[in-house]
Amino acid sequence: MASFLLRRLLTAIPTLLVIATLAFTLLHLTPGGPFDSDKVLVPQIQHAIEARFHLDEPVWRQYLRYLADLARGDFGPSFQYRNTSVNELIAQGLPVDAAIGASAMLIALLVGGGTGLLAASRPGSWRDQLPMSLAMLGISVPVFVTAPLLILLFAMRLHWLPAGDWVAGSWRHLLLPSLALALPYTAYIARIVRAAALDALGQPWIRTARAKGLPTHTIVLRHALRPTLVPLVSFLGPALAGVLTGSIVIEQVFGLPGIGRFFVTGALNRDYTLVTGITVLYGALIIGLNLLVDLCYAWLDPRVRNRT
Amino acid sequence: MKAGPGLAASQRLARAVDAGGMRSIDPSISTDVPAAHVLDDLFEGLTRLREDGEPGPGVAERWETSADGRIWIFHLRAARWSNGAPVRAADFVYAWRRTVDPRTASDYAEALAPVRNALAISAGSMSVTELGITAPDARTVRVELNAPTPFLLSLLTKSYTYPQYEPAIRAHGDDWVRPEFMVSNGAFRLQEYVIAGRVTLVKNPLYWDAARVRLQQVTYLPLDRAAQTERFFAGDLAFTDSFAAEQTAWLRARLGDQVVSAPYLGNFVLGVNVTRPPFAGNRALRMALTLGVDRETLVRYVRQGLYEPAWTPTPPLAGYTAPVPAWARLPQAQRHALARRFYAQAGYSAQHPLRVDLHYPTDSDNRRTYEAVAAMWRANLGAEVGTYNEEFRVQLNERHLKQLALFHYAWIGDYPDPLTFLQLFQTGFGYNDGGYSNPRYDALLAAAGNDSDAARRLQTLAQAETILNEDVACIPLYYYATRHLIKSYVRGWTSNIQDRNLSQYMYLLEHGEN
Amino acid sequence: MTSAADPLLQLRGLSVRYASAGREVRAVDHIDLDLAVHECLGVVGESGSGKTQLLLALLGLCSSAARLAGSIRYRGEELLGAPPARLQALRGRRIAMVFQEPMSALNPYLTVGTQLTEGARRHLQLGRRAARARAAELLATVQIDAPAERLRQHPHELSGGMRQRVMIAMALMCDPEILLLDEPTTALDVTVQAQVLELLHAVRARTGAAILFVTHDLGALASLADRVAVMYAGRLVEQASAPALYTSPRHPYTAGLLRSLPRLDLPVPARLPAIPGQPPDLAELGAGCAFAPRCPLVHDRCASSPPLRALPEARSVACHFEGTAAQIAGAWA
Amino acid sequence: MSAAAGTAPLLEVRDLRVRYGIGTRAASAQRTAAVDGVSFDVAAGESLGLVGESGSGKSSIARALLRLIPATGTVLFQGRDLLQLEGAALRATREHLQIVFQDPLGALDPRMNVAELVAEPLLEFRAASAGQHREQVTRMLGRVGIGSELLGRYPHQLSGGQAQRVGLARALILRPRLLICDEPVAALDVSIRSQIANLLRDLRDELGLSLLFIAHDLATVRFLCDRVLVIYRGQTMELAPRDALYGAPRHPYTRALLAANPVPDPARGAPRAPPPAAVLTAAVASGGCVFLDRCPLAVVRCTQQAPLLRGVEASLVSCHRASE
Repeated sequence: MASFLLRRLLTAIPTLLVIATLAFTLLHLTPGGPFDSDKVLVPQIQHAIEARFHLDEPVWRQYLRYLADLARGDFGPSFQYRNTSVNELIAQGLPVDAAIGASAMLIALLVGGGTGLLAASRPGSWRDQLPMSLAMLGISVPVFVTAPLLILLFAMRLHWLPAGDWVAGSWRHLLLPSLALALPYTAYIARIVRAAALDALGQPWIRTARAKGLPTHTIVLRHALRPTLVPLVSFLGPALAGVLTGSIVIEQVFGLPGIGRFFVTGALNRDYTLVTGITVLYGALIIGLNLLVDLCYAWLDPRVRNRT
Repeated sequence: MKAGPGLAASQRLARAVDAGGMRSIDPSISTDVPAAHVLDDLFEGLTRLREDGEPGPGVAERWETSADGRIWIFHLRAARWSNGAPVRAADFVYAWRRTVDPRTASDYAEALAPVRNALAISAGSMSVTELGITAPDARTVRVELNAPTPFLLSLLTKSYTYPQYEPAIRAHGDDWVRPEFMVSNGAFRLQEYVIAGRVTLVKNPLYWDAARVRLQQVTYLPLDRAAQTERFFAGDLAFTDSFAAEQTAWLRARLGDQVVSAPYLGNFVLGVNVTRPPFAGNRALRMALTLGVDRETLVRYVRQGLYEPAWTPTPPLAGYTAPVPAWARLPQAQRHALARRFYAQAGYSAQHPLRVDLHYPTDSDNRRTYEAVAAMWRANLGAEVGTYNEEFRVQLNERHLKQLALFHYAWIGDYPDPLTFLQLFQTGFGYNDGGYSNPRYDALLAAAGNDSDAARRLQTLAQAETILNEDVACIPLYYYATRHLIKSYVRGWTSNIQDRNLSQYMYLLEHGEN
Repeated sequence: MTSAADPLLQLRGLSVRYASAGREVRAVDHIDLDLAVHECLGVVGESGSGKTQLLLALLGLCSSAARLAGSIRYRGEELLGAPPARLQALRGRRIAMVFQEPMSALNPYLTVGTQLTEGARRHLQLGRRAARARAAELLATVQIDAPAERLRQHPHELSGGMRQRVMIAMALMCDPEILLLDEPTTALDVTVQAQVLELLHAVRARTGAAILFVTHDLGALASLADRVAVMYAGRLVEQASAPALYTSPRHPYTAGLLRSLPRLDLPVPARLPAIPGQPPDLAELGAGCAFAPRCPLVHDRCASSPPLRALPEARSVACHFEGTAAQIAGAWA
Repeated sequence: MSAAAGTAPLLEVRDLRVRYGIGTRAASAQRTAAVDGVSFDVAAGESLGLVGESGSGKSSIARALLRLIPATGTVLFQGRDLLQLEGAALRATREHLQIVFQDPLGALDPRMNVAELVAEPLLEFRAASAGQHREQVTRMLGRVGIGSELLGRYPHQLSGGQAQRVGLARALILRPRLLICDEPVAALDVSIRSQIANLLRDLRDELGLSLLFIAHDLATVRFLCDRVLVIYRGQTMELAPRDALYGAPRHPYTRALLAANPVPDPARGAPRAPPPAAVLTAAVASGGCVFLDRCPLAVVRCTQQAPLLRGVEASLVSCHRASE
């Protein structure tokens, strides 16, 4: 297992290098530079600014500098958030997104997982059809619709919760954005869990378990849960990487200082270092979480354990 | 003050700013509008924006100017930094030098261009010590200009002219803008600063005019328009930055006087490239297009009456009479007839219609305006104008390379003076994306630049603008307006053309909301 | 009300029906069967004859889409329509089942030990330690070496034969009165088949459990069954004591099935005897005898469904033809 | 070794070896030979039975011949070494070397109907017109007992026997020289098994096919094959003409297989079961006989030395005690 982990971590390095290189190349290929603006700059000043960020150097040298910084874990200075390094921006934004993302995933797992299991226990009944229609709705209605609706209800009408803003450590500020972010994931998870649970419950070994006279809850929890978790886990890996690095819509609607918004404004403003930094971070998260997913597989499924 | 509700016990104001938030609150570096609001509250320059939007005494109590208008002497009052240190003339010298220093890499180095040697220093060809600002003594600032600059006092209310506290910057480098390190001299000081996020200011008791400041706390929240409106209704915000123009009627019906709109220092103009077909050497075509737009309809139906129709690039400014072309006074039907005549004269017809694309940036909320304009040209002239949107930076790049024939060319003025709008059409000016060039026009602008007589200078600029209109160097559509939702209990603000509302003048009346 | 004469299990008019693509499928059609204490009853039929559904019906394990009718009595107690809790208490405890396909019938996610012991822990309230001890003991009984180690293994670590033995051990954990076996030998090699049959003989001798053994292989059944029932297209077509059935089958289908078994003890034939045609599609059954299209003795009367006729020596057959076994064999030849 | 003296065999397999677990270091400890030096011939028109328990390596032999798994040794088919061929040359041999699988449904593409399934090899190998195909396909399907009413059906609409007939038609449409059958009747009902076995024999005689018939069912092998190869743990135990093998089995493993076959007669008692296979014992690993742990006749010598394949009358047997 240790050698497996080591091998996976080593193969992550070239993958990250490719991600970093692609991000760098694509951004530099995009027309428009970070300090182009419709405001008036004489060429000398433009040049002075670009020199400060080494943009006057040949691209290959910028690339090497970027890789060298990256190797030290330094994503470089942000171009648009002046006086600020990309590391600082990530350090500021990541905890916000991580808190919201993690609680959203928790909500989605509990509610979606429960609903999926409930639906699978009586396929075709109202307990299946009602939540599954709601889930379809949850998937198809975009967050930029649901989030304002949540605000309308809980903040503007009922005045139970703040309509946005971020106060570190305040669950009241965490709740609405987490809920809004959780909705589509809850729906996805409910559908995945339902399908996986139905598949698991249709396995011949479930019939064996029933033939042993085991009560339903034992059958579901002991015999059907683990196979149900397998497709869920493979969904959760990339999904978690997605929510942890922020949802631009959620951040926009609730006015949260997260990474997602940095990423979008970074892309629009050609903030090369910021965009590549977040991309590499996202890549690293995906790789890390996929490793975790594989470890989960091994933990869940003994057949996989023997193969690794 | 008439009898009515008294002051609210809690003087805390939450203001919304544009969703992008503050990219930097370093006065030498910051370029974005949200940060400008914050800096107006944190710092004070030699002059300060009065409640009516005009410049008045700030750190400088009084000033005098030389006869040719090139030397200005400012006498400072006994002001203090938020850490108690006195504000000295040297703090201004330090700040201005820092702004033009190429190592600072400030976008605004050019804004100090009127100051002697500023451009040469920015370009790295001269030492910062050569900058035309000196401190003969601790309470006197001497500013030397290249040319008489009548809008200097307005310029001095801008963030890049604010004094800066050198010891803090030396000690903390880029981190000096953090709440724990920042030293400022304005009505408020920094309590909390989330990059691109919420910024909280508290009253600065050491501010020289602190007795008049009633707000105890100001919070700036970066939010997009929709969120601003929601949060205003939710009661989280008392002062928003903007609202969606399409919602104007709906908001007015619900909020009444709390919906506030006023003229703004910005024009909405279409650029025409006079160096490329079809517009090169074809004034008739440019006339046809500008006459073929029904601006009143556009403003009334597309922009919900928020904006004023524009006939000339420069928006209405105090003391300046913009030259409105004669055809603007014709009824619309006659303008259209005229437009068709020019269209034919330009060589186009129903069989041979004009085909051109109108380029505008993707993130613009003005899509409907462009569609409407294209439709008007189609209906009135038979021209086939397509609308084409691209990402802002991509389009900017193409515009600067002069690859676009017809494009979004809206402009927000840097200071309340016609020059900020007219400069765009100067030969060789960096952002003259239409490639307009007229020696007569350039000569008039140069003459105005050296004129120390303010009234005469404005007349010269008006003559220049008349030429611009005759040549149809651009197609003005309308002037922008400020748009705010402001709770009725918020007082002490006035609409002004720069859309700058200093928190230090504002106060809150007793009200039902919390 | 039970008496010693009562059969352990008594099926009367048992039917299992499904709706499939709008048509009704009778997987099991009015079956009457008895299983006596200690008896081994073989049920023979081809795929699709309804034999597996019959077993599932006994445990109440048919899918929710199935509609059951008739009566299933265990020691006089009606099981059809019994409350779920009662069925749960009987399953695995009194009536245990061994499934076909031991790979998929064992949960690949759980250890052999967990799967072996969970039934006994529930039904007999055995502690973990005691249940594992019993499981190890039973694994040894079914001739699995290193039982303690096997308990910690997962099904995929065992060979096919071992998995089938684990299934049998699992069924024996609670000392059931009835063992239901669904094709326990079909997926296995001949040698392993023989081992499993040997094991079943031993189990029967040791525990005295009654066995209901369902298979398509008359050969596998020959040494073990006391009585054999033959199913075709969801119906019982013949039932007799094993010696009588194997030596003088009275239904043309039974006879055909017997002679198409490849045999090593007879000379190599020029052609293998076979039953022509295909088993019928249960959704397309007509009114007449389902075997008629493949039957060498088919006659006009076969257009009506033959009732189950009682014959001497407690055997019965569902065929209009009333001739002798020799006549039937002649028809096939 | 060839049955038909004087002619070169159609298929000549020499010292075939297949190893599993190649390439993954983790599994190297358990790397075992699935096929461990097996040699045999199949003459033109001959049927060779390949018998063994699951895991004995018989399916690996079939896959190795088709180059579906890597193997070493020599496999001469029509004079060319299949293990050395690549690309087009390898593909060309497929025309003459076809296989029928155990699971008839799993082997058929569910998206093709019966006519398309059977026509597919023709389209692949012969550039004949669609009209010619149709006639040829219908004829071949008729020959395997599939009427024209089934031409448009899809695999899931077929019974097991019908699917296996389609599989046969598909394998035979190119008129191959050698047909490999991997347990073709094991998954079928008893009444259908005989039909397919009869059909196979008829087709073999009619088309002059050679058969390599893989099964664990000794009775069907007896009916179909001229010679039988018995393998255990990847090695040849016994290779003998049919009558010799069934009449006088020489190897204790062959005897065990025969004894385990059930007889449909309650009077004859239960079939005799050989002891189950254990994990590879140390003795075997150190060079003893691979059948040692299950052998009722084992003596000390069997633990020390692996027996060589040697002739005993008409049979080749790998047992120290075969001639006793």
